[in-house]
Parts: sequence; structure tokens; C-alpha cells
Amino acid sequence: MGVVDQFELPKPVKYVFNWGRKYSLWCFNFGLACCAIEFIAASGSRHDFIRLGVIPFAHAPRQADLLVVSGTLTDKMAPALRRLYEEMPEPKYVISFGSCANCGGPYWDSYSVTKGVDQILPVDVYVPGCPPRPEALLDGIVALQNRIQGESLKDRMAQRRREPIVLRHDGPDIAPELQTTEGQEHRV
Amino acid sequence: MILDTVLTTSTAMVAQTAGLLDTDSFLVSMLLKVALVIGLFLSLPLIVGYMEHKAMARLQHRRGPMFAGPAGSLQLVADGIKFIQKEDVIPRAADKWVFAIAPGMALVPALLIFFVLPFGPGVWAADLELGLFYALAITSISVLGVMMGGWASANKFSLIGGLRAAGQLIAYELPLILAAIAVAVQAGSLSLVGIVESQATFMVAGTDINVWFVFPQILGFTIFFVAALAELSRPPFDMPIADSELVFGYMTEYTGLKFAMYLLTEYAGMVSMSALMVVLYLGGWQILPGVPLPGCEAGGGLFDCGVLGTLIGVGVVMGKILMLTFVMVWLRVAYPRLREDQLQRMSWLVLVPLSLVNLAVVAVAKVVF
Amino acid sequence: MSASDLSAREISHPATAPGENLNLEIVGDGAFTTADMTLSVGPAHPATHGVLRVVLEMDGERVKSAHPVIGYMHRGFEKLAEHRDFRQSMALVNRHDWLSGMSNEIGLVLTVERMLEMEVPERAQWIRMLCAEYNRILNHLLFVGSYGLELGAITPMFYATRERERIQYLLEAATGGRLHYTYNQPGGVKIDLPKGFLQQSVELIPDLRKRIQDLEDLLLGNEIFMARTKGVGPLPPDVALSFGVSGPTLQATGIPEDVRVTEPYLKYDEVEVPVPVGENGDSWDRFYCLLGRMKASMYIIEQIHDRIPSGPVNVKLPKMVKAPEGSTYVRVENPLGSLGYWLESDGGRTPWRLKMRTASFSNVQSLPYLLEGTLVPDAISVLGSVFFVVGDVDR
Amino acid sequence: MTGYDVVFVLVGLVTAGAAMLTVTSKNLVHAALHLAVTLAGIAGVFLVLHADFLALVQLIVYVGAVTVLFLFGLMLTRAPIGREALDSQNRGLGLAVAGGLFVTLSALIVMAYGGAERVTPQRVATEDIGISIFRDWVLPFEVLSMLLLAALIGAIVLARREAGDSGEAQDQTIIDFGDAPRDEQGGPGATPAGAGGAAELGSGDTTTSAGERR
Amino acid sequence: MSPLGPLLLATLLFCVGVYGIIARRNAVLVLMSVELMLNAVNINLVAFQNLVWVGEEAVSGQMFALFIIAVAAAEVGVGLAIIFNMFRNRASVNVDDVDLMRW
Repeated sequence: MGVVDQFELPKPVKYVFNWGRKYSLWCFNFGLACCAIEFIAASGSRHDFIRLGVIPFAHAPRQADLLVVSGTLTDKMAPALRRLYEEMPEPKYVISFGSCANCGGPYWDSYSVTKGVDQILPVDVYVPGCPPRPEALLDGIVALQNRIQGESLKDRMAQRRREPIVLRHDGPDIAPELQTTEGQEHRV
Repeated sequence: MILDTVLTTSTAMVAQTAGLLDTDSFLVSMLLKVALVIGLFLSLPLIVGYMEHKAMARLQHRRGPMFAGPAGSLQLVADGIKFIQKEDVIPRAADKWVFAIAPGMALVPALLIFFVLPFGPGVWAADLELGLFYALAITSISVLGVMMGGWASANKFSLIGGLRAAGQLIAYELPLILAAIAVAVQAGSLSLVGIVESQATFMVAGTDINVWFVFPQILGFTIFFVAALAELSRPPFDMPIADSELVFGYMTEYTGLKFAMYLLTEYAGMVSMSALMVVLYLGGWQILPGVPLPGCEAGGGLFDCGVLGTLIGVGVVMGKILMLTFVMVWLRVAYPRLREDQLQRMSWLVLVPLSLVNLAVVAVAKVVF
Repeated sequence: MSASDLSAREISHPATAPGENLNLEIVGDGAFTTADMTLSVGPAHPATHGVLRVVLEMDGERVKSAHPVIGYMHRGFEKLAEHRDFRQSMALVNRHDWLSGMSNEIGLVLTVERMLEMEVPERAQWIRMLCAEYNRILNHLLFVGSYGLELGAITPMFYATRERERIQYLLEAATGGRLHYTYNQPGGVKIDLPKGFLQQSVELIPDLRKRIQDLEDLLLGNEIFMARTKGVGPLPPDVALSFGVSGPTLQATGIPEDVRVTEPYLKYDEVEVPVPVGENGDSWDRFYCLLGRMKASMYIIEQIHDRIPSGPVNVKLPKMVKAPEGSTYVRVENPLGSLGYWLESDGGRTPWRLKMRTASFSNVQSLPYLLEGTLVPDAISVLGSVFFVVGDVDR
Repeated sequence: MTGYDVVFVLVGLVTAGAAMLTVTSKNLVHAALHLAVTLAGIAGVFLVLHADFLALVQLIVYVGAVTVLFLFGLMLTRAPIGREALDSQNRGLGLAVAGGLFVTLSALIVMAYGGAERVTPQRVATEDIGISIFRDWVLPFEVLSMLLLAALIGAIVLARREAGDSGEAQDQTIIDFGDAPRDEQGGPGATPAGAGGAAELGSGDTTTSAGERR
Repeated sequence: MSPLGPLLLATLLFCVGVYGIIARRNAVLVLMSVELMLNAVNINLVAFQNLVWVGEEAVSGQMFALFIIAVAAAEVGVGLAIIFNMFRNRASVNVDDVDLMRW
């Protein structure tokens, strides 16, 4: 760090570096509410996102690459989340998991709920649902991985706001990489 | 003897003086050995790590990493590439120098042990007269890196983790050394190669049945294994990095490469402790007790093997190491974690007395038979 | 809200054990205070599964006092419910304790039905019981897994999620939801069970029993597990009662209190409800009761299989459900303990006030008592075994 | 100059430098870490002198145990470790005594051994050391083991906190809320990775400042 | 090699230790300085045996050094225990403060 994001790397190096980031997403689960349970289900025996290289053994934010905000963020909790995000070293990715994290969800009119984590940190992937199925999280992870494979670290560091990936409901039920058939383009 | 190794490696370039470097081939072989050791040091932990991923996954009805490389075999390589790119964060309150040096302090001893480990017939960097003692001494200083990291992070969780690690290492060094001494007594040698050799010729008293030391010293082996687990902070003795209590213990604040160094230390420790157990108790590169390697029959049956014999020998050692590390992973999957005071009590009240008994029995047996 | 707002007042009124007065004044010249350490565990600490924050005053590794700080998950359910009619509230009510959506729903519909004096078809009541018991197993499985995780055993979590997936598959077939079912409505359940549901359910139970036995073997009889939990955090029955602790945490103290038995609702008076009890109220007993309750639930489900009648599952509702003026209180046995709804209506289509008494809130109140004087690892063991869901604490 | 001399000079410089840092360091933990380097350097000196066994004993006992014990103690007690607390007023006296001693002794040594011929260090087989211990030195060895046992018991008795002894100084529960913002730097934020503990340990001003602030 | 180097190094370490004992007032640091002095003696012993009296059968020098290491370890154990006790009783580890018996 420090060097690799200052310059545009030669293509093969960039490919390898992106490949490394793509398959080593140590993930910090900021489990807040119901969605955290589905996150656990996604890490569990049936769905098992460790297959995709998402390692849930990062117990501290310092080792994490991927922050999954799952659940309702309240105004009281928001500074903690922001601080956690700051504690993560670059390059870092954020998945907003569930309607509450995306926009407030069923608590859209509550006085104590932050309507969307994107108010306090940049989000890479929005996974909709209340709570989303574990397959939806896998889908979001694969979408993120595809983006990582194609991105340039220099550009990523340079820009402050990113174009988020929003998973649509009409996508396939299971992430394309986990399917045998050809995956469809399913992001905006 | 130790110094000769160090001298020829570290001062080979500067000290072109008589007596030290007699021939060019000596230098070349030395460099080769260093390259071999560093290569093993960097690759074996990855293999063990991948095995851990997959074994844990299978034992938990999962699949484990699948997409990074064939069958996920490059998962740890991907991790390594990722760690290179990560930002290097040093907390503002941290003690910068100590914080930066600590992972290295942990890593270097782990590397130094590899210089004396025999990985096959003739496959070692140095056969020291004091090899076993050297390995144990080096193990004992690795705790410094952990304590430094825990203290310098300026984080309470780190500090407690570092303190726990220190207490644990001090407590379990004693049974570890006592168990190893029993082997040294039985073998009559402190050289790791010498111990392998004496296992090849160790007979059950009164017969000509060859056995490894694991059979007469099953108690010592158990003690050594448990103490090694504790030294490595592997579950069920992983209190220093207990995630549910201390987040990540002394590693909490470490990012990127420094964190990777700690991880590498842990897995290299697994390899070197397993290799020590293979040498001390499991007959080194012998396939079965009393069965010499193919091609090794010629010169005493242990060292003068052909290329094939050497390769098979290395394979046997690797197989045994993987087997032992698999047991460590298995224990991780099966057991909850002990409490710190229970761990201390177990060391002082169970393992130390038992290892003393073991030592006494071995010594008496050595004199009687 | 930041740490600087965290004035002394705010933390210094945790529930103390009865008769015990924590002196929170700053006394002395501070010469010895350097040996103590304030450790703030949470709100995003791995040990507190959820966002409970516990401030620990420590001397070395010994906890001198513990103060839970709640409110990080407060979503204002009670206020929101005042602006939603009863059928809309159903979507929120299963979210406050996200692990026991079905039981929460049943609590609310029972309250509304009692206000409306509504007759609910037999089959609907049995279906509600069936789903509630499955939901109970789901909840307890997760706690079994996460408790193992807190003690450092990773495998139970994976085994538990595997079994959870099977039950969730079943419930999803009936209700359409994996966690939040929104299956109940005043007067019954939304739709009848799908074809083959009962058949699959009958087949599932023996499997489940076997798997839960596996989990039990993996943890309950494990020497290290016993060493970590036996005698850790004992809760005397009188203290438990004075804190209002309920559910498995209370049963572990030896009190066989279970709303399904003491104050039966639905058809619980027609089935046999075994209530496991512990002896010492320590962590091991709490865990034992958790496993016992799962077995009890499976036993109840088997009884339901035999006795579930056929017939309609709901009654036709008016376009607008309006509760008559008045108030009522209903309590049901949630997986984590007794859950109560107090409904005050002014005759409108929304409640005038909907007040909850949740099990987790009361359970958390016992933490300062339980944690005082423990070691940090024991504190984790206690935190995991006093079963609570943070959403249920903060609502 | 042989290779041994080169190594000796290198190791000796490191050892001497670390030793000086040990006694001048402003930070207690740094001092202990410098001590570790010094002791490891002395092990290196033993290696140069071909006393392999002794070098390894030095590593195990000093670097692996004694230094760790020091660090353990320092981190556990959080003694006042400010800069002014470390040095007493007689630094000048110390310098004078130590300097004088050094000049005298080194002059003596140079006079005595300045002309000594260069020799290859004698290597003593480990076996010989073992034989020597149990043949010539067995009585001192046994006495030493008794001493170690006594020291072990003594240390435990001294360091042990008797039951009921613990609360004596802290029968008031003191919650230092004054420290909260600094400890957690703006957020009950939760996390693990807060800056906290060691700041107090490292700079060591906590005792005084916490007291003064009230 | 010449015995001069090790002997001078030992002298230096010894004097540094002396300085530490006089100049430091933190008890732990004093203990550390004592360790330095003991180690200086060890170097001397080994240097005399392996460089000066080369060829002698006896290994007395190394033997003494071994004993000193063992005794020093015991000393640190007891010494630290005493310092902890002192810290507990007087909330200070300054050797200057331990003058309870003086007045």
C-alpha cells in the first residue's frame, strides 16, 4: 500500500493483484439486527461463502477488507459504524445487506433509525430484501468480485464516491458463478 | 558449531578470510541450503493453511475455498497478495518502532528453527550437536514478538492478549522441555539427526523389534503435543487470540503485511512443532519402524539414500507433518477453549508432574536396560 | 452520540443487585486506580452477539463491575405501532425479537383477538402452535451455536445452521418467510399449510432429534465445556425472580415456570409440555435447559402431528379491524422467556398504546449481578448463556 | 582479523549499545526490550567464544524467561513510568563512578592481556559439561536446585495476594469517567481497535494526571 | 582471537550496570542493571576459560557461568516479587521511597 495505488500498474501485475483482492475478502460482519442471522446462514454449512474466498475470521476491523452492514442502523450506533469503517485499512469494500441498511426498510418512519448506511459511508453493493436470502448475499459478493477483478486500484483510491452496484430482483436466484449455466448481467 | 552456520551464511559476503570459506562449493551448498530453508518456510505453512481450510470445511459440512485456484488451493496465495496491497495502519497512540518490529521479532525465530529441522535423509541445513536444545531455545524467544506487539498496539485487548500469550508460553515451556529431555535421554543425543538415527536402532529390550520413541514414551508424546498446542496458541489453548473475548488478541491492531507475518509465524510454528514431534517420536523419515527407505540400504540405511530414497523420505516426513497438523485442526474443530487459569492449572498441576514422572521412568529404564 | 456524551450519570444507574449499592462516586486520591482498567466491550464486539455494550471495570482479568449500556438497537417499535393498524403492525412485531418472529406474532394476534373477543378456528390454533414450536427450535439452535462460538468451539455453529436451514425450508413452504413470517392475522393464519407439509414435518423430527443429540454430545458432555460452564455465573432463584428473568434462564435456576404450562394459551392445555429445570442456575444449567426445551418442542410437535384437526384456518375479517375501547394484557412463552403485550385501545384502527414486556430486557438486567467478580472468559460465558436478543432488549 | 573477530566486533557493538540504551532509556518497556537485545548479544558473544551450550542456556533463561518476566511485570503493574520517575538525582555520581571504574579496569586489562597471543577459542563438548556437572560439581548443583526451589516458593509467597487482601485498597469502586473520551477517542464506538491502554503504559502519566485532573 | 575484546566488553557492561544502579531509581531498572553486571561477569568467566587457559581439561569457567545464570534467574523471580509487593504496599517502585525504616 502506498505504492500500488499511486500508479497504474502493468496489466499482468494488475490482474494478479486484483485476483488476490477478489478472492481474499476477509469480511467483518457488522451484524445489527435480523439480517445478521441471514448473514450467519450465508456463512453456514449450506451456503458457505468461504467457498468464494470470503473469510469471516476477521474479528477486528483492522484485518477486514469487506464490511457487511447487516441490519438496522440506529442513530446511536451510527458513529460506531463510521469509526469502524475508518479503522479498516484501504482498499475496503462495503456491502449494505438488507432493506434497513439500504434505506431504513420497515423503519422508514422511525425517529431513531438512520435511513440508509450510505448516509455515513460509501457503499459498493446494495443487497435488497427484508431480510435478504443468503443467496442474495452470495449474489452480491459475486457482483463485487466481478467489479474488483476489473477495477483499477489507482482510480478507486482517487474517487470519493463510487457508482454502487444495486442487485435487482429479476436476477437469477443463485449467483451466476455458482450456477452451471451462463450467468446473466444483472446489475444496473 | 552454531556459529559456523551463522558465520558462513551471514558473513559470507564480507569476510573473505582464510579458514572460513574453504571452497566455492561449500559456499554454494550453503546458499542452496538457505534457499531451501526459506522456500520451505514460505511454502509449508501455506500447505498447512490450505489443509486447515479444507479439513475444517469438511468436518463442518462445508466445502471450503473453491474458486481461488484449482479447488481453492491458491486461497492463501490470494490472501498473501491481498495483504501486500493493504494499507499499513499504525495507530496514533502506538509505540511506532516497537509496533513495527514486533511481527519481525515473532517471525525470525520461527524461521531460525527451520535451519535445524531434518526434512528427509540429508535434507537439513545444519545438523547441530545441540539441535534439540537450539530448537527449544529459539521457541522460547518467539514470545517476545508477541508481547511487543501486544504492548505497542496501545489497545487493551492487545495488551491482555500479549500478557496471556506470555503467561501461557512460560507455563508450557517447562513440560515441553521436560518431555523433550526424556527423548534426549533415551536417545543419548541432543542432535535431531542423532535422535532419528537412534530411533532406527532402538529395540524393545530383549528382542530385535524396532520401535519408535512414541511407543515407550506415549506419555511424553502426549505431553509434548499438548504443550506444543499451547505454545502455538492453537485451540483449545487459543486464549491469547480468543476472538469472543479479546477480538484478535495481540494482533488486533495489525494490518496488511505485519498481520500476515504473525499469521505466517503461527502456521510456521505448527509446521516446526510437528516436524519436531516427527523427529522426536515418530521416527523421522522412516516409513514404518524397522522398514528402511528404498535405496537407503547401502550406507547404514538412514543417510546415504539415492535421489529416489531422499524424495520418498521427504514425502514421508511431510506426510507425518500433515498428519500431526491435521490432528491440531481436528482439535480446533472439536473443542471449545479453556480458560486462562484452567490452562495454567493444567500445566503446573498435571503436565509438569507427569513430565517429571515420564523423565524419571525413562531415566531409570535407560539405566536398567 | 459519542463517548464524550457518555456522562457519568448515564452509565451509573445500571440495575444493581438487590440490597447492593454500587458506590460510583469518585473517591480517594487515585493512587491505586491505575491498576484498574475500564474495558468497553461492544457494541460491535464479537462476544455480545448483537450490539449490546457492556462496560467492564476490571482489575487484571477480574471484572469488578459490569454495566450494560442498551439502546443501540432502539428502533421505536412501540411508537411506530401507534401509527399502524393491527395487520400492519404484524410486519414489525416479528422483527423486534428477530429470532422468534412467530411467537411475537402470536402474542400480538392473541392480544387483538382477546380485545375483539374473536373465535379462532381450531386448526388455525394448532397450526400456530406447530409453527411456534418450530420457531422455538430455530431460535434455540442459533443460541446453541453461538454459545459454542463464544466458548471457542466453531463447529456447533455450522451444525446448527445446517439444521436451521432444514426447518426454515419447511416454514418457508408454509409461510413464505425464512425469518419474518407475517403468517398470523387476527382470526387465524393467512393460508392453510401446503400439501405434504405435515408429512415432511413428521419425517424431519427424527432427523432433528438425531442432529440435536450430536450437538449435545459435542458440547454438553465435553470436559472443557463443563470446565467453562459448571459453576460459572450461578443465579439464585430469588434473585432471578426479582429481576423478572424468565425462560430458560429462569428454568435453569430450578423454577419450572413456563407460560405454556402455568397460563396456557392456544391449545397448550391439551398437549403435554415438558419443562426442563436446572439445579444451580449456572451457565451449564442454562445451556442444558436450552437443549431440554428443544427436545420438549419436538415432543410437542409430535403431539400436534397426531392431533391437528382439519377445517378452516381463518375467519373473514372486516375491512378494518377496530379494537373496542379498553385494554388487555396477554403473555405468551417466547423462546427466550415470557413475552407480554399490553394493548390500550381508544376504539380506533390503531392502538392507542402498545406496550411490550420482553424477556430479553429482563434477562439483561441480571447481567451486573452475574458478571461481578467473574473473570473475563467467564464473563463471556455468562453473556452467552443469559439468552437475549438485542432487538428484544431495545425494541 | 579472522571471521570470529569480525563477528565479535559486530555483536559486541550491538551488545554495548543496547546495554547503554537499557540504562538511559526513558521508557521502562523500552529499557526491558533493550535489555533483551543486550542479553541476546551476550549469547552471541558466547557463540563466538565457542560456548554453544552456554549461549543456548542464555537464550532460554535470559531472553526467553527473565526478560519476559520483566515485561510481564511492567505491563501488569503499570507502575509509574514517567521520565522523571526513572532517574534519580545522582546521575552525575553514577557517571563518575562508572567512568572511573571503566578506565581503571580497562587499563588493567590492557596491561595484563594486551600482549596475549591470539588463540582459537577452545571448544568444550556438551558431553564434557554434563560429565563435569555430575562428577565435579554435583554438590553445588544440588545446592543450586535447593536454592531454585526456595526461590520459587519465596516468589510465590511474596507475589501471592491473600484472599481478602485484594479489596483493601480498592473498597471503593472507582470509575474513571474522566478518562473515557481519551480512552475511546470519540465513540462508544465500540471497537476493539480503540486506542487506549498502552498509551497509559507507555507515556506513563496516568497516575499523576488522573489524580490531578480531579 | 585475542581475549582483549571480550574482557573489555565485559568491563564496559559491568560499568554500565554500575551506572544504572546508581543513576536509576526505579527498582525494576535497578534489577535490570544488576542483571547486566552479572552477565558481564559471565562473559569474563567464559573468555578466561576458552581464550586464556586454552587446553585445560576442567570446564570451571562455563560451570560458574551456568551457576550464575541459574542464580540470577532465581534472583529476578524473587526480586520482582518483592517489587510487586512494594508497589502494592507503597504504590511506588522508586528505590528512594523505600525508606520506611529510616525515620
